[in-house]
Amino acid sequence: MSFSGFKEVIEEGDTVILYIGVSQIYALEVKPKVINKNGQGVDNVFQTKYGSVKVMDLVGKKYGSRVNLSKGWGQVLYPTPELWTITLPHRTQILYTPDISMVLTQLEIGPGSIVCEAGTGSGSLSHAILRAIGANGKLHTFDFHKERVKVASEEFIRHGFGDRVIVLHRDVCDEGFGVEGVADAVFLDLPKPWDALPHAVSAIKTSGGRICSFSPCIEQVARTCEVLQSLGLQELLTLECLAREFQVKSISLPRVINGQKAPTHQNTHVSQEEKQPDLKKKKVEECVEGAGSDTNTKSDEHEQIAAGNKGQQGNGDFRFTTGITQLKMPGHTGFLTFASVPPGLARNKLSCVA
Amino acid sequence: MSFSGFKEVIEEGDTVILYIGVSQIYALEVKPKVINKNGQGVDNVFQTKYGSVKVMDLVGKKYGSRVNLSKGWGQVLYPTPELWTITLPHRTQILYTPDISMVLTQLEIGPGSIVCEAGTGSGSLSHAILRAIGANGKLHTFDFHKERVKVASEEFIRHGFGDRVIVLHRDVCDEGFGVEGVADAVFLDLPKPWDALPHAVSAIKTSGGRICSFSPCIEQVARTCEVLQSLGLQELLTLECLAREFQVKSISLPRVINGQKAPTHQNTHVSQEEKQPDLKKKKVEECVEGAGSDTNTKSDEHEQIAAGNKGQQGNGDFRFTTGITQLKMPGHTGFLTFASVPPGLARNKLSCVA
Amino acid sequence: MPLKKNLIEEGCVVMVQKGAYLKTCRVFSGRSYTFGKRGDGQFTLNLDGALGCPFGSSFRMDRVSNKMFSITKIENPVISLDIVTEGGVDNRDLQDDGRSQKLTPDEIITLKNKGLTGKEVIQVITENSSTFKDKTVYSQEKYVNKKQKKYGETITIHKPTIRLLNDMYYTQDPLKIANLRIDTLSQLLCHSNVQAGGNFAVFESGSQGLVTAAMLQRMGTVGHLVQVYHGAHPQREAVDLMNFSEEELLVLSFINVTKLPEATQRDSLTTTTATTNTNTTTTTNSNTTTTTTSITTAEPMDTNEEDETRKEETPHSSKSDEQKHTNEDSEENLIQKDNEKLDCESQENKDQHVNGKKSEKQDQETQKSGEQAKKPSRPRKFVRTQVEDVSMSSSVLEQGIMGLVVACRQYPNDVVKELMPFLHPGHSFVVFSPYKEPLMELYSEVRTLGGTNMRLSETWLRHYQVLPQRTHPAINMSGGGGYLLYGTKVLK
Amino acid sequence: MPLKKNLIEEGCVVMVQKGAYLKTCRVFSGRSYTFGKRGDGQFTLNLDGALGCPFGSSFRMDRVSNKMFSITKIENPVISLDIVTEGGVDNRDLQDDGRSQKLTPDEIITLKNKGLTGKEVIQVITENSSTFKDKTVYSQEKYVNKKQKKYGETITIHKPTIRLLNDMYYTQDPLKIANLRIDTLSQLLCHSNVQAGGNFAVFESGSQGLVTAAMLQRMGTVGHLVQVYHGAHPQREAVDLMNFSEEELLVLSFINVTKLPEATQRDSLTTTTATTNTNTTTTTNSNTTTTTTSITTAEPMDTNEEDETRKEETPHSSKSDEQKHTNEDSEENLIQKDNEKLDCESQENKDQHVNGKKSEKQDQETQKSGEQAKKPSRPRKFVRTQVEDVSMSSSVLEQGIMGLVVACRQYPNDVVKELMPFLHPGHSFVVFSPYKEPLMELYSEVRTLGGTNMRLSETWLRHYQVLPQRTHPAINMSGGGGYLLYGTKVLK
Repeated sequence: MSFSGFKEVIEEGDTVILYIGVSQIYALEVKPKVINKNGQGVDNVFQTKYGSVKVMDLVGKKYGSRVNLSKGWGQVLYPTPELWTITLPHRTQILYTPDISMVLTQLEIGPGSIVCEAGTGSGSLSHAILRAIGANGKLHTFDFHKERVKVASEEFIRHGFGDRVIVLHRDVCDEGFGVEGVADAVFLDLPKPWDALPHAVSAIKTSGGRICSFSPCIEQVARTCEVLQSLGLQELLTLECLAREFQVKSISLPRVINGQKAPTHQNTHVSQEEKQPDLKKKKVEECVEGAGSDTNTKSDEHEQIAAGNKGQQGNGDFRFTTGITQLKMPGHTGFLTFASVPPGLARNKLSCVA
Repeated sequence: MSFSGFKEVIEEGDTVILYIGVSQIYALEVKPKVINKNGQGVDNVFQTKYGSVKVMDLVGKKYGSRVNLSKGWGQVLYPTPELWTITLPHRTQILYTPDISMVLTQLEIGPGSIVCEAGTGSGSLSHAILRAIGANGKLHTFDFHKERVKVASEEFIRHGFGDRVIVLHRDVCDEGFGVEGVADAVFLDLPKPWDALPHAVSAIKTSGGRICSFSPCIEQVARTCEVLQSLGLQELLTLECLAREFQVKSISLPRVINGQKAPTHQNTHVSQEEKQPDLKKKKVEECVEGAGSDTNTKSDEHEQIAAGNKGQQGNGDFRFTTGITQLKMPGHTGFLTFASVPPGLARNKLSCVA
Repeated sequence: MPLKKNLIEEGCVVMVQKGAYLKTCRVFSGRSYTFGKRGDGQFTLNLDGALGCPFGSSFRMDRVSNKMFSITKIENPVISLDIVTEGGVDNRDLQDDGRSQKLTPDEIITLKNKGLTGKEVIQVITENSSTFKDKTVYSQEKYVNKKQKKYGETITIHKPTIRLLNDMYYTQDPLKIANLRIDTLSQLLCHSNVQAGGNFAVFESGSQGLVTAAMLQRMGTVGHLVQVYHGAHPQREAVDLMNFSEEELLVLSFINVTKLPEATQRDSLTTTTATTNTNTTTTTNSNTTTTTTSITTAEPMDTNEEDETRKEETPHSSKSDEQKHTNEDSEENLIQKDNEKLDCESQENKDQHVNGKKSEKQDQETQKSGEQAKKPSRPRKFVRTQVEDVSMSSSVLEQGIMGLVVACRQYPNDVVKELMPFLHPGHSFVVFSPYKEPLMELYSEVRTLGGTNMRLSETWLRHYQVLPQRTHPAINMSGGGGYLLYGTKVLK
Repeated sequence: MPLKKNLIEEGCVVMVQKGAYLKTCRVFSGRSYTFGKRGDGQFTLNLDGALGCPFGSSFRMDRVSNKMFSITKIENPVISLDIVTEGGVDNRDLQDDGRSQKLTPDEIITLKNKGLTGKEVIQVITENSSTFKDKTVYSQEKYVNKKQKKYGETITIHKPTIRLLNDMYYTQDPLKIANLRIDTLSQLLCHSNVQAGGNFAVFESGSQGLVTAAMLQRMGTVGHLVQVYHGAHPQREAVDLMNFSEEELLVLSFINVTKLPEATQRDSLTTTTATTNTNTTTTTNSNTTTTTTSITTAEPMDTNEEDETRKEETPHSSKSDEQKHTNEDSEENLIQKDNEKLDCESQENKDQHVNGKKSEKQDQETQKSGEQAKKPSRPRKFVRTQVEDVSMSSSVLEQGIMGLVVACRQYPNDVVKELMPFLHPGHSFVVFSPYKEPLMELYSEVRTLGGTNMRLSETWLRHYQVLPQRTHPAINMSGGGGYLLYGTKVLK
């Protein structure tokens, strides 16, 4: 229930976020029993790298408080669509926050908005839309995969969004959205968005609205844009956004020439290099002790560049704080194409295209 | 002559680079007369923002030395293909160093290489290739524009590359490269590269070689890749590279709350803002006095973000050095597609395609 | 649920778009407005023809006199790319001698002034270009687009939205909004978890109030948004351009950073054993400006400042307030100057326009004595008196907020430290800066205030030209859209 | 002009490529080499079948025993994407329960071991996948590619080139070469203006000698390249993998950073009135290690150091040299360890391989006494004695260099300051660092040494998947490929 409103104390039925480290974040449903692989109901105990937690023990704790694990500790964060996006069970490829946030702004979604979405997928975008439309808005979300519709629908209800969402099993390309002239915005994440576009325009209010299509391949984008133009849509815009995260690190670079040409210094440097494996080991130990701290094990290797940046340091080392980029980052998620349906767009056109 | 070898002192006939500021860099040909707009030969006097220089006065000066202008000064740099690229007269759109450098590495060009290039364009890439192939290499470069061939040919000779280049007026799509089995590498910058690809393969040595095609649009790339694959080429790779330059700036950010909530401090902040126009004016004066210094007038506006970073500073200001990104940077030049011609590739295939 | 206004009405703010040009304007009948830079591109419009039309409509510009146009609604606007015909195969025979256009610039202007439509002018221009037919289709289209921007005669009138306001500011000058690009702004909004029904706070400076406006847009009519500002005035330029209803504006209250209430260090109450099962979802609307709980903030205020703060909180007379407004060399004034440039100038009523500025100030004061603003067609800017604002803001902050946003071009770290204590544990904060360095420092400093799950990021935004056989990323892009540090606050 | 070796010969280094996997290997007949990580992907090859074939040829792997293969040249290799047939319309009916593959991993391995070709195995796998035919073409292809990587049985043998070496290192671990990405390396080479016929210097550390190898490749057999190194040994791993001829290796000489000659501050000779018209293009090949002109460097060396330097310059006996090699815990040794991992391990002759390493060291020493290396099939690593190297390097530096490159993961600034005096005015320098901060500092510091026209940049490198109807930027990209500061030195 916690997604749709605010509270201070964890109750049964809430979904909470357990934060242990930057790469260990989990969404937990606060309920006494879960179904295991063999279909049996068992006590809801969540296992982490740093030990387990009885999820029902969270009831009564304040959001933001520390939770003891058998071999460490974590923190319970208030659930947000952004945290849900990085913890949700993947039933499909999902949209991430850089794209999601752009969709919300470009589609101009706000409290009271009526939005259509196809497909529902894993519900990553849906959660952000549901937050944005508020209690008086409505999200019509569609998926052609029956099982996904069922799971998503239950999830929305558990998260307190039941009143503002309608989830349907439907192929919008063939059957349309089943609503006409009601939507402020339509979002499409479909293999062949062009088939759904005429229906999308029909779903939009006669006073106009916004449409977005997300496609991974440029050929899909090209065809989408052609159809958008042929339907008379305006303000076509195709863009792509990629987030680049930085790890904040203190670096200490050894000097090769230390003002004086002292070869002894080089040995100091080398011994630092050798210490790296120990440092790493130590780091892991720290993790166990203080699991909740931001020990960013993800790219510890990067430190090796620094040639021993945390080991025994030369006196003249050049020290600085820097934001280290990821060695590997998401290079592409998809292209976002936006367009406006102008007010009073002739919709009789649609039948010829469809 | 200066491009093709090294010397210390400027001589008549050299092309030199006059550096005044980051956005004021010029290539000058050291010769006594130039032809003006009316076709008359006049004294070669070069005009800059900071006054003029008689180009023949440079003769006898050392490369790297300071040159007095009537209202300032500049520096004479040794010509390199990179400096030429940013100073050359544009007869077409040109390739820039990030792409050029990638082409050289990916095509594995080195001393003694035999390279084919179509089209010659403004000769930006050609210069880098001519440097790389050395005195024993050979560049066959083609353009379908007659005038460009003439101008480029003369330019190469003036730059000392006459011995290692053959410039021809030729449509390689129709007529091929006129050489068979001799090239280590072929570079194509053509509107329809696929038409030239079979000829490009023919030009490559039977022991194999590398091919590159540069295209601004993705549709061209898609078709190029299809043809490359159908011709039996291997290691297809399409990439794009963009350089992002940073301006190094010392920034001083005012504090809103200076440890204590002193509203008087805010006035200090505001008066700094007002000083900005004066600062700019002063900056321009500085330029006149010391034209050769790296006064980076390009994006002075960016400093405004800093809310008075060089004016009268609050005591508690947060000071740091940062690399400021350009507000506007090149967002796309073109896609580079590379492929290998494997040794012994059957070239009888080619006739069917061509 | 507020009724969405979909029609262009007297007194509302509209955004006039002509090609890539976009500018805001408050519509009054009978007036005319000048757009564009002085010179060739400048034009003056009477917008009466738009009144009563739906937002998003396109209009034809009909010449009334020299540079003066009235507008008429177009029913089926088309983007005319149809001048482009099958071009030359390539540009091998093209001579770039700058003499390919037979018409002189003067002749073209004469053509325009003769009353030819933009499309007709372009047709004439292309016909008189000796090289046009030899250009590739690609070049032809570039040429036509360029000319169309210059001589085209269609405008579209949009409802002001965050998307379009950001677009307008960023196109005019990214530094006007501290280089806060649309993608960065969008992410800021998401990571702040701002939504209807919660309490939120924003410190904004140097971005025209755009962040505040964007948060307000996400909140509708439910919840509380406190804008903490520094300097003499709130940052509300974009807020005023969004045509918010009074109901929507009621969500927003302002407080000067010097008048912040003392922060109850909520964390200390529940640090070790957080077992109180009391559901405190509905917090009380206490109006107390001084709290009684112990202060454990990193930077406790000394008593002198508190006194000063209280002194400033006492209501001041209209007169002294106005004096303050006009005499102070505040950043706000500078921004207002910007804004005057930003709002298109009313040609005939320039003085009146300036008066309008003044009357807005008067609005604020007259509201204090309960009077209605003199111009009913121009909505009230301030729905509360300054004293009420401070009281409301203090109350909201003391209840605790569910999301904190700091977006400024100054050093943000002190502000973050000052406001973090008001943030409910478990909830999110986002800090925007045009520079990475202060945020790197903040990254470690905020941890001592309970910050966790922190990320420092920038985004790449790439636009694409999608056209048949001519698809490619945009030739120019923004080199950077600022940096975000976001995370969650937890109990220590 | 050196004759390009286009055929795979005994004793030369080759690069074995299987899918995205790429590794270097020195070919000797009768030996076999193990590739890949332990486990499923590991395979052992006898490369005898490649001897005499041209570089770039592809080979079929023929099973000899369990994981042991011989290779046979394929005349017309095709990349088989033809298993992908018209797929399902979309994945609406796809159930991701992890049970879609009817074959167990063990069964698949058995199939492989039964001698089915990779393509046959993939065919069986797809036929036994209950979901394969329901996948979209896009998904099918992804699936086949994934399986092909695992079970494919074609290799290609390439000539080692800078492109492929960079690719190999970067794929293995970017940190092995200090995150020096191909685009950054390429730009470094261009901005250094390195070419045949000039004198150049490079300081390299932490990038496997790749920068030195790349510069050498651009120089051919004319000119001089001085590698300034720190620690016990030159950085030459990549140099040794490039199959350079002795003629090419003669261009390269090494000098320890502690043994640099004193820099003649050339600038001071010509500062104010540079009117000497004497053409000094051909500078003399003076072998003097001490210069007589006045020293005006920013950091003059004190006399103690000079003495020490000279002492170290005296030739040392082979024995003491070797002792130094083996006893010092140098970075070089660590890199050699890396390298041992890097070079594929010779299965049968593991000891011999280690001996090979040792004998390489002996090579260096035996050359001093004029003997030929024992294994004629393995080319000499060092074409000069250490003393000759130092003398040659000093001479080159004293003549002045036309381009300076510093690429290291340590603090580069001191090195730049040390080497800048050797750079001819008017010429270029390039500094690479994995971090931006030292380069920002250097940006202002280098100006005092005559640096001008400086740029600090990073590059974005984006790969694309180009396939019919499935074209998009690569799903993963490198977050950063390091930073370059480049500029020109001028007379002050």
